[in-house]
Amino acid sequence: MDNEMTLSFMAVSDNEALARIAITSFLSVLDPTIEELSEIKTVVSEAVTNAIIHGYDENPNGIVTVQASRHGREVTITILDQGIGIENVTQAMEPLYTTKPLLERSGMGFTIMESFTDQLTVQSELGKGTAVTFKKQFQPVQEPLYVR
Amino acid sequence: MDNEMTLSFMAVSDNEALARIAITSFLSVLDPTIEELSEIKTVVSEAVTNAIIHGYDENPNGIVTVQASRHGREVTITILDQGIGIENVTQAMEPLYTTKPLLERSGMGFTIMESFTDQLTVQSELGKGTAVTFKKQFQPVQEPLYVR
Amino acid sequence: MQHHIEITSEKIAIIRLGGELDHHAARHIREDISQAIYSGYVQDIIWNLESLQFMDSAGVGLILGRMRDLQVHNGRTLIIKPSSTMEKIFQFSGLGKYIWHDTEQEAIQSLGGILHG
Amino acid sequence: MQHHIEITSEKIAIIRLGGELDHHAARHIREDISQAIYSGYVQDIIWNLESLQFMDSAGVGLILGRMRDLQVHNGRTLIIKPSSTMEKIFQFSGLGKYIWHDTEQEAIQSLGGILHG
Ligand SMILES: Nc1ncnc2c1ncn2[C@@H]1O[C@H](COP(=O)(O)OP(=O)(O)O)[C@@H](O)[C@H]1O
Ligand SMILES: Nc1ncnc2c1ncn2[C@@H]1O[C@H](COP(=O)(O)OP(=O)(O)O)[C@@H](O)[C@H]1O
Repeated sequence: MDNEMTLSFMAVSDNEALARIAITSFLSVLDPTIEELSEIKTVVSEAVTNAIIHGYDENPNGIVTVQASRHGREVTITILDQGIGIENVTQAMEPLYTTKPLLERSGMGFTIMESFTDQLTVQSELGKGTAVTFKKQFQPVQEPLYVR
Repeated sequence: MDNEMTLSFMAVSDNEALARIAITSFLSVLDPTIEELSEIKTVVSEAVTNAIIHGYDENPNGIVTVQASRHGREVTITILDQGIGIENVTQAMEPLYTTKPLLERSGMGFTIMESFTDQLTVQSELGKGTAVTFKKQFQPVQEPLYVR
Repeated sequence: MQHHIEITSEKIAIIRLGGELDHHAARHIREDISQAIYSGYVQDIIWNLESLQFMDSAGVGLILGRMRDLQVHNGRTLIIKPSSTMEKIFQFSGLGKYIWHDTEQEAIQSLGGILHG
Repeated sequence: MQHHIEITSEKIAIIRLGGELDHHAARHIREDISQAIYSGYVQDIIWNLESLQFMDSAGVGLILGRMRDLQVHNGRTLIIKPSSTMEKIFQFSGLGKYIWHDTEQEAIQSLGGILHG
């Protein structure tokens, strides 16, 4: 492992920005493209927001944890909560599916997470909590001289 | 407690910037002055650097932890390591005292931490590790109308 | 985050967003924008995202919500100058057809408004 | 972080630092600067901190270390345009007397150098 960090914070919506900024700093050594960085920030933002508003129903006593590790240019990030959990993960991951339409949630969170990462795993248990893990391979900064 | 975060990372010097940036984001809701912010960033940077280079002798397997909590405009931050510890804390805190002159350490870390915070506590045990805790009261954003 | 609403004499609201639009920020600006619509001064909306640094699906929720507000009087929506990541997010969400690769003035014109300046 | 070294014909090195100077960054630039001094082309140093965003005690170590390098030929040190937090750090460390509230050109002049431009 080249680097590793764990960030935990209370389930308050100010901390969505904290999670994005910490990940941005964690990835800076990879010199990611603007596109790579904004996509990964979006993914982290979706998962952290979900933990806060769905997992904990915005109860600030809930703790959200963001774990990140880097091995070469491969980054693995897990977002965890010990909140209400998801009954049917397959259904939850369908585009446009949301249980909080009144909060103007679009139901697009999981679709975005899947589209912007190389691999996404969701583990959840009702009453226990949810862990969303994704992997992303960052492109090399310089193109290799000979590609074949 | 209005907000709370815990950030842990490997003892590599890249993470000094990560610690500063996380604290900056954590404090942003207080709208601190440039001076308040740069002082607190300096304090965090001193303590995190010490954990990495003194506590762990830059062994990347060491884990440094930054805990921050905010209650109104009072902020408490603790920087922890499970490294070698400090034999004589009073001596260590003297200005210009350093055990790493070859790394061009100036021995001013603790002096800066004391000067830039309202309260500083250092707990350390040889072979167990070190915890540096400081408190800082941030000034109100608007001056009260009548001061006396 | 910052938002700035300008309403033309043709009842086109130009909403310029800046900073970071996440769930936290969306909640804070939703009211302001809805109020302008319900006050009856707004018929169509142009979302100018040029100064927006970041947006997640909360942006989709915000725009879809205001499209719903506009439905009562068949108001139209245009989205201009999203970043390429934002454009992907809108495509996934079925909002791709509202993106116009145009300036604000051209967008106003295409809604039948009159150019200012 | 960024650093830029300019050496005048009077052997005054003007070192302009940018970004964040912590232990991590100090380690990376120390060599470059020491080399310039030992190559014999540098007699005095002006540290211009105007573009430096952040500095902790690693900056004190870096400047003290280079003062030591300069000692062999009695070189002088000036520090210009520190932020007020940096100024406090220098005061604590006994480096306050090397701070000059001057422009680069005035600092060069005060070291007996000739103005360029
Ligand atoms: N951490 C979580 N804890 C509990 N439920 C969750 C969590 N994350 C997602 N969900 C459920 O999955 C649904 C779909 O999530 P998502 O695709 O991100 O859309 P949205 O957040 O817009 O509702 C949510 O509406 C919620 O019911
Ligand atoms: N986390 C720590 N673990 C072990 N020793 C420490 C730690 N922090 C400080 N020290 C000791 O205290 C001394 C003084 O620290 P400080 O005032 O920050 O100066 P400097 O870092 O420049 O040496 C260090 O040289 C070191 O011996």
